[in-house]
Amino acid sequence: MVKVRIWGSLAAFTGDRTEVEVEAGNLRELLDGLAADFPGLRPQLDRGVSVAIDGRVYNDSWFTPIEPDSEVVLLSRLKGG
Amino acid sequence: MRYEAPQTVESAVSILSATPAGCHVLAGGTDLLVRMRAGMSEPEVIVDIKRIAGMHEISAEEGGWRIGAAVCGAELGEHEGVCAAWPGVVEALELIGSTQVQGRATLAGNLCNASPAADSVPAMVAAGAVARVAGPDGTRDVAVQDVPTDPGKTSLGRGEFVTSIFLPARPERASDAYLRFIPRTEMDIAVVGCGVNLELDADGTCTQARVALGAVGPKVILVEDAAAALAGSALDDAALERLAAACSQAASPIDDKRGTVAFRKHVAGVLARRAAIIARDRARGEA
Amino acid sequence: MSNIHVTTTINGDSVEYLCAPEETLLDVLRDRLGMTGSKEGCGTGDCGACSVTVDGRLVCSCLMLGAEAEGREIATIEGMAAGEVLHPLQRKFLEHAALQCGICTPGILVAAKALLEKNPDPSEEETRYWLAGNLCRCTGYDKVIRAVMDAAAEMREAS
Amino acid sequence: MALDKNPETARSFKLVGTRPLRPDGIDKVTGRARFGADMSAPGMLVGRVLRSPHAHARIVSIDTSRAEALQGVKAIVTRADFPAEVPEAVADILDNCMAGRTAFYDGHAVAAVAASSAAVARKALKLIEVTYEILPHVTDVDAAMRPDAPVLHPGRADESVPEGTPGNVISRVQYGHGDPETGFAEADRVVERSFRTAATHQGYIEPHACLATMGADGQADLWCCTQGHYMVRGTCAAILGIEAGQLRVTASEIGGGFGGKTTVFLEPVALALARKAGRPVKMVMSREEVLRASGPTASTSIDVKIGMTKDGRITGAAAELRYQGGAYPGSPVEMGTMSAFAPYDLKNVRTVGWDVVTNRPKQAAYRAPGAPMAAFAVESVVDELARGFGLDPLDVRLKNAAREGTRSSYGPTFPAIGLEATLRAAKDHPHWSAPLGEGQGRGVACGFWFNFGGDTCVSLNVNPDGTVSLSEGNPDIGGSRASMTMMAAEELGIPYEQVRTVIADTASLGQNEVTDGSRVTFAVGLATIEAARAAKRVMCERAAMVWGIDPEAVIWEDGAAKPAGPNAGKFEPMTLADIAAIASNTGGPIAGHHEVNAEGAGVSFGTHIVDTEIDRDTGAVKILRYTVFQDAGCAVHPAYVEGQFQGGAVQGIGWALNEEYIYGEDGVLQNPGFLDYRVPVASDLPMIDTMILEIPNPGHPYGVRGVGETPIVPPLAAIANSVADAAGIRMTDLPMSPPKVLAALQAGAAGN
Repeated sequence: MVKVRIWGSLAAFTGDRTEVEVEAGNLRELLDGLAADFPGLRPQLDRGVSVAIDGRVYNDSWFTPIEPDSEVVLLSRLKGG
Repeated sequence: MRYEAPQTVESAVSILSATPAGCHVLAGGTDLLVRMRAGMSEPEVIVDIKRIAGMHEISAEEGGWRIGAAVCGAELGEHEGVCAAWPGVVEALELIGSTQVQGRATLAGNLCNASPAADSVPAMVAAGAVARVAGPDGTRDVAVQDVPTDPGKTSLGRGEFVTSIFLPARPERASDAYLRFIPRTEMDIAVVGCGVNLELDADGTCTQARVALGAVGPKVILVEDAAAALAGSALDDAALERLAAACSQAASPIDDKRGTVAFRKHVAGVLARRAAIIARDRARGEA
Repeated sequence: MSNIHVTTTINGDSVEYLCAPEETLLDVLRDRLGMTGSKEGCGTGDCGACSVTVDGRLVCSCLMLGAEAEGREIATIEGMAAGEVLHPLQRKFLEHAALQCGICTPGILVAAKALLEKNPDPSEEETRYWLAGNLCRCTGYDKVIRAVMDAAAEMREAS
Repeated sequence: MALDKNPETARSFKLVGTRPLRPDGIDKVTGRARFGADMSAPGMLVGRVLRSPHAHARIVSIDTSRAEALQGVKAIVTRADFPAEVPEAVADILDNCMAGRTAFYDGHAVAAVAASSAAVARKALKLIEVTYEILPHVTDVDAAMRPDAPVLHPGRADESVPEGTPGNVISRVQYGHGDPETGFAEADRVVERSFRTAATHQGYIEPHACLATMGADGQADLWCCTQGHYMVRGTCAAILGIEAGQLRVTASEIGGGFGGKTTVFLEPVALALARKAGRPVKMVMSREEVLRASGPTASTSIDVKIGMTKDGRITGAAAELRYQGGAYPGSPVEMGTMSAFAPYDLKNVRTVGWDVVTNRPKQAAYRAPGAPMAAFAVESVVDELARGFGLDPLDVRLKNAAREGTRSSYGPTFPAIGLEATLRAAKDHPHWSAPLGEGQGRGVACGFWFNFGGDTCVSLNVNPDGTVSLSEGNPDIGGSRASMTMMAAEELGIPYEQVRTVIADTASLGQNEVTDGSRVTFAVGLATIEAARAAKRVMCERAAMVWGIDPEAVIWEDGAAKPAGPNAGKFEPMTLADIAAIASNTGGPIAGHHEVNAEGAGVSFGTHIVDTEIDRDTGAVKILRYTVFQDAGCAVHPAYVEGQFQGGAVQGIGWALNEEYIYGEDGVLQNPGFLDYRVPVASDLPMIDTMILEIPNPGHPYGVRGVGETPIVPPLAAIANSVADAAGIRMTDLPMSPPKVLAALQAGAAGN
């Protein structure tokens, strides 16, 4: 299981928890697992998120490996100028 | 649209008279072309007066200077005689726009554009400048302060245009200055403008003053109370304080995107005071 | 609305063109003569990207009618280098990295050249005020000013 | 995956870190470079847009018949000429490019015409009759959040918005950890303050421009100034209902973007006109159109509350951020919410952001979108607290600085970061200790920005004569061709002059992310290095063939293939040119390419010091001295890194002092020109000093971090803090234009 920190306003869809656990070995499994376990997150996941894994930010790379002890943080989709 | 570049005043007058409503005079063009582009002016005819003989000349006349309607800011700034006699008028024209705009913009054009914020107009009014106007009935001279009547409007009649500006002769110990406030250091329209013209006697007492404000009313304001505050004084702090108060009092600005009423009234006094000090120092030969 | 026939000199070459009365010199240069080095950033004389000289005087070509060019001498960015030899200002702009996107560069170079012809030894302040009508949004002007001052120094030494 | 576990930061570079001339330089100083408006095509028509004069109006009808009858008019398009249904991802973009039932802001496009000349096009626009039903409007963010405000898009709020929230709020976001209230209770002083920032525009000098052709066979070509021609291709194809592969987009030289050219405005309209007219159509915005109808950034209203102990420790921090992003959802409030407290190591922090729509043009990205406003608010309050305790504001920042291992305010734990280094460099710099004159003040502020990677393709071709051609897919907005050329030459070990880099069109390379997020030197650089490495592998194989040894026994060094060691055999090195010359004999042309989603970019921090002088009689603020300290990871071409620092700082100075969108009561923009939209001019400024710090980014083979955006983040607060120091007034409403400063001085509002 991977611990995932989510941002505060998403807690409304995870039973008020800002840290949830998901079975995932990579980014794709993480996003699929979140959507399956917390259907309320689905609209946000569909709109797009970024994910910080051990301090680095990933946007799309499904097969980015996630270790069980990785620090995983869900972030708003980053946009630049 | 038609473009005409007549070679004589008469021919310009006749073109202007023939199409009074839709005919625009082109001198430097720095306002006219901007208005045309914005769709605010759609002239039927443009009369370019720059090919008329004399329009580019600066000539000495009765101790003063006659400045042709097509003399641009850069040319005026290079003229030692005018710069020495009327530094305030020169600096006012030179403040308009960029170096590029200085290659085109003219005193006459700035006057006839009749913007309340025109930089050279308060300086010319303070200087007691006179515009020479050509028209179907010949030429006439009009005090500069009587040319603009309202934003965008002048007292010029059908077929008339300004052919030159006359700056009168200077006595000893006299000078002028112009200051404006803008948010940046360059490239803005005056939020407030102030021209001060002073004459001193041998012991430094101000014998005569003219103070004019721009951008704080529908047209340039010649502030009589401000002149009175200075006349007879040694241009000391008390006199300058009265001057500032008179200018703040006389200013009747509006709130707009460039400044508030309170700001403009206050700054009118600040600028008047600062311009008076510069004019005083120049008149004393200290600047 | 008939076109006006204009005979003028651009970068030393005699040029004839037809233009509509309301067309600006900038329109003529860009659209009729294919000289797109002069840029339109505003069309109102506020950005300087269209700077050219007319009879040696720096102007915004967007604030001048094409018809007014009759009999004048126009100089644009296209005439600044002598063949393959860059003007010292052009060279210094490259050496100092005084351009990022480069859209304002032609106008700034034309304006700077006019400055150095009038004042071969400008102070930083004089340079900044002379170029105040040339907006640059990329560089913060620092390297632009350094390049102009450096070119001025080199040109003084060479003369 | 891009992460390089072994950055070669220890290695000494030959080219990286030097300052060669940019390869596109001569074109740009001679006027030859072709920007968006500089291209023409045979039979080209002029396209112009008719725009709403109203802030909010229902479009009852559009009658184009009189305009169509005008001689020289070749096509007119309205929304009816676009597909009724488009993918959701581009629906708002289409509606912004061409209004549907409603015009949402002053300047919103409602029709467009293609005509034989500009004069005819202008006349035609006047003949198009639009009947509007004027609706109530709202342009201010706080007003738009009131329950009685006119609502732009009923029902658009997403699931994050609590029930009962006023209708213009589209989303809500919250970040943070710990409990700020607990933190405030531990503080010796808590400061709570509200801030407002005006909308500003990127102010690129080149207006949007494009030239479109489209045949009856569906094949289309588009030339345009953009930060991302692949984005243009995808967006236009989706909007027009054509296949992306049939649309080739070529990026012109680009005259500035700063985020503002990361979307489309004219491009789909030009294609639609070209399709209808059957002729090429060129469209160029006027400056007025750029300001009224492209994408400025958000205006904001922000509350900040911070608690501090008297020794300068921040105990709790909270902020509520309200950003209006114009007529469609998507203000950069999320980024503001994430970045607000990023420079600090905080136990208790919470930020809440609200995305609000108003009757203004839809915002586009602007350099570190969302961050400068948040930093303005936070850094002002930190300064006020430090000042109140008589503490050195740099010491306070050092005491609370985020560093490696800090749990960031937006969640992740920071890896190696350079904030502390910039703070120490600032403290040690002579600027910090230089004496100040009467009426002068000094301010400091920090700034943070994320950097991005994204899809990137680079192809590197070794030519028969030993030169190298490099193709990349990101418009060169500030000298990036120079840095790509440098990195390719560095990696290959050949002279800079031997490589030429071009920006390929959309048909010539795979997908490339937009030039944004400070990504190009990082991501395209990474792909360039990898492409060069791929080419080196091929060249080593070719040498091995010639020598008859194992490819593994060949190494690449100093621009040549060499035997790896004495056991590999004794052969004279084969240079790149040697190998290129016999490429046909050894298997064919040699190339390297790399395609990657370059994830894992590193964050970036900066600290700015600014001295100001206040004219107490007029409220004018003069910038006397300015120094930027920023971590660049590795400065490939230091001159262009400095240029990014300087340019960003000056954009921030403009934002702080004079730039603003001014709307009248009628909801119409009052200052759509460079006369009254006041960007800084040369005479407003001193030299902008810079100090580049290089704390390598472990995510890049050379250690590069993005540098472009961070420099616009600190100036707003740095200047406000400097003004506070100079005049004892706390300016909370940007811009700090002279009337506001004078009013604050007159109110004697020190500390209020």
